[in-house]
Amino acid sequence: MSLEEMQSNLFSEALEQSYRVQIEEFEGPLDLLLHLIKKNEVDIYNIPIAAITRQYLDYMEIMKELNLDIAGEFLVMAATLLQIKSRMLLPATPEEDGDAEVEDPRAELVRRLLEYQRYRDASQMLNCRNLLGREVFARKFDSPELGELEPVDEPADVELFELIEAFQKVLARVSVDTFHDVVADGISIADRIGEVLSVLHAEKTVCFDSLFNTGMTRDLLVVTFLSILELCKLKLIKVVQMENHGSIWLHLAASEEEESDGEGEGEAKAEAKGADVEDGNNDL
Amino acid sequence: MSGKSLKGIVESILFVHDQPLTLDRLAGILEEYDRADLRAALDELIEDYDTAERGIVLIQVAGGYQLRSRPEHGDYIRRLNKTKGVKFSQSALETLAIVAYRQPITRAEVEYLRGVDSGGVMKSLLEKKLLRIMGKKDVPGKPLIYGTSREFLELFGLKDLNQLPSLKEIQELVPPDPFADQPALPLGSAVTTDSAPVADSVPPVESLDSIDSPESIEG
Amino acid sequence: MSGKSLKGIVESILFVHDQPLTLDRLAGILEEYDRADLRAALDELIEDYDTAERGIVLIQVAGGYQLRSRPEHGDYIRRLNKTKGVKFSQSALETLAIVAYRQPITRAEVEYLRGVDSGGVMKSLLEKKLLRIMGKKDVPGKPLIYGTSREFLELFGLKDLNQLPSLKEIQELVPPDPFADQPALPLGSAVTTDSAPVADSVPPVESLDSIDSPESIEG
Repeated sequence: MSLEEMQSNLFSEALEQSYRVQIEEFEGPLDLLLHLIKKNEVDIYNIPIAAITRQYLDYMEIMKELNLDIAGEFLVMAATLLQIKSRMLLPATPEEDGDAEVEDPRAELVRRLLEYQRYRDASQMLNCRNLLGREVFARKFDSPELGELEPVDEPADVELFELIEAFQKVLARVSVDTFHDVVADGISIADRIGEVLSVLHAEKTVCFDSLFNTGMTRDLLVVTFLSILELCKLKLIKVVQMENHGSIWLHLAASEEEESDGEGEGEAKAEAKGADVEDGNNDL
Repeated sequence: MSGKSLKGIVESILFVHDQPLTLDRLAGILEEYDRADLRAALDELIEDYDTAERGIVLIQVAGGYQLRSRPEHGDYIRRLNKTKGVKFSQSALETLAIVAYRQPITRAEVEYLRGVDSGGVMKSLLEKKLLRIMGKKDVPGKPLIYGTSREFLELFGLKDLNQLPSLKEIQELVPPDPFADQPALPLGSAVTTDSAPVADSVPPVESLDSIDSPESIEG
Repeated sequence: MSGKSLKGIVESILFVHDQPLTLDRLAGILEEYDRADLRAALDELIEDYDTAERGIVLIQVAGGYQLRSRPEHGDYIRRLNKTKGVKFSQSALETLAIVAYRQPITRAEVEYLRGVDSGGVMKSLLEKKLLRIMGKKDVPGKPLIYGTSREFLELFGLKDLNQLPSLKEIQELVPPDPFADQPALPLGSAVTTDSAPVADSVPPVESLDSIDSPESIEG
C-alpha cells in the first residue's frame, strides 16, 4: 500500500472527525494508547500491536494535518510501537528458544500502560473527593474574636519552594543575568576599595558610571558597588548629584591634611581605620 | 468538668481556628485538661455534627481537626461566593496522584509514568503548594525529590496519606503505603526505544503483583 | 422542607461567611425559599446554639446574623492566639533565601541584593536562630558574616546545605522544548509495513496472563 493510499484511506473513514473532537484531550502517548485499546475493545494483555500501531500513526497524521504540535513523546512512542511490531515478526532465535522465559515484546509497554491506568484512575478518585473550595469550605479568615495578632516567635509554616521563589525574585530585581551560585574568587572588596581610591587620588572627581565598565563580571560590579558603599560609610568619599537624574560624581571627602588631623567624635575610629586601609593600599 | 463544657470550649477553639487543629496543639492550649478527655470531646463533637440536619461537619484532615461546611451544600455556598470552585486539569490530577502514591519521587520518574514531560505542571503544583521539594535523591545527578504537602491533604480532605484508598481499591492497585518498598523504575531503558534483546534487563511482568498489597482503608 | 434541611443550608452559609449576613442577602442567595421560612430557620438556629454546652453562638449584629465563638470562652481563644504560628513575611523569606544561597554573606551584601535596609529582619532571624554569625570578614570595617543554622535545615527538612535545590534546578522544571528542533520520524514509510498480518494473531504470553485483568477485581 502506498503512502497516498494510506492517507486517502485514512480520511475516507471519517476517522478525522472521530479524532478531531478528541484531539486535545490526550495527555500523552499512553493516554492515547489506552484510548485506542478501549475504543477497539481489545485485551490490554494481548494488544493487537499492528492494528493499534496503525491507528496510533493515523492519529499522528491527523495531528500533523491539523498543524498541531506533536510532542516529542508521541514520536518516541511511535518508534517504540514500530519496534515492538517488528520484533514480533521475527522468529525466535535458537538461543532464545533455549531460554525458559522469552518475554513478549509487548510486555514492557503493557506494564507501562497498566501502571499509567492505575494512576489515571487514582486521579479520577482524587477528583471525585469533596474538594476544599469546591464542595466544602472552611473558614479561611481570621475570626473577629481573635483580635489583634500578637507576634510570636514560632517557626512558621514555610516551604522550600517559597525560599527559592523569594531568591529568584531578588535576582530578577537585581539583574536578568545569571547569578552564579558560587561567587567567583575574584577581587576582594578591600582590593577594589584601593583601586577606587587610587583613581580618585589621581582624578579627584570621578563619574560613578565610569567605575562600572560593561565588560566587568557581575561579581566585580557587585564588589565595586560594595566598595563605594564602604567608602561612603567610612566617610572617605562624597557622592554628589548635580541635578535630578543627572550623573553621580564621586570625590574624595577631604584632603590628606584634614584627614590626618581629623578629631571628629564618633567617626574618629572608623576614619582611622579607613585611613589605614587607604594608606596600605596606596603603598601598593 | 464544671460550669463550662469542655466540648463547648473545644468547639469554640475549632471555630475560630482557620486551619486544621492538631490534638497536640489543642492539648497545648488546654493544658489543664487530660488528653484523653480532649480526644473524647472531639469524638463527641464529630458525632454531634454528623447528621444531615447540620450545615457543618467536623472532620479529621491533614493531621488535625477542622470544621467545614457540609459537602452537599457546596452549591449554595458557591452562590454566596459567586465562584465556580477550584478545577484541576487532567495533567495536574495525574501528576498529583503519581506523586501522592509514589513519593518521594523524582521528576524523571513522574515523567516516565505519565509518558510526557511534566516540568510545567510540577512547577505549577509547587507554586500552589500542593507539591513540595523533599530534598535530593542520593543517586548520580542528585535529582530533586518531590512529595505532597499538607495543603494537598487539606484540599482533598485527607487525614493523612494512609487514608488514600489503595490503588487496589480504586481499580487494580499499587501499595496503599506510598513509602513501602517499590521497585525502581526502569528509567533510561524505558522511554527510549530500547533495542536490547527481549527479556534482557526488563523485569518480568509479574513484578506488578509484588507491588500490589491488598489493604482495606476507608476512602 | 425536603431532603436537605433549610436550617442546615443556612448554617453552612453562615459558617463560611466572614461578615454578618443580612436577611436580604440570604434571601437573595436562597431565592427558592420563602423569606418567612428563612427567618424561621434563623430563629431556630439561634435557639439551637443558645445553650451553655455549645462553643458557638448565633447573634444578630450590624443588621445581620453572624456565628461567633461563645463570649465566655474568650480566655481560651486568646490562648490560641498567643500560640498561633506566624507566617514568614516576604522580607524575612527574601533575607533567608539570600543568606542561604550566598553564605557566608555580610549584612551590606544582603542589603545590596535586597535594595533595602535589612538590619531588623536579620536580627529577628538571628533571634529565631535561623541565621547564625559565622565570623568577621577580613575587609575594612570587619563586618560580621552570616550563614544559616541547623534550625534552618530543620525548618525546611533538609539534611544539609547540599540538599538545597539550585535555582537552575527550578528553572529546568520548564525547559525549552527539547524536541523542537528534531526532524520528524519517517512515519510514512514505517506505516507501509502494516500489511503484515502476523502480529495480531500472536497469543498472549503467560506472564501477562498471570495478572488479573482489572475487570475481574472491580466491584
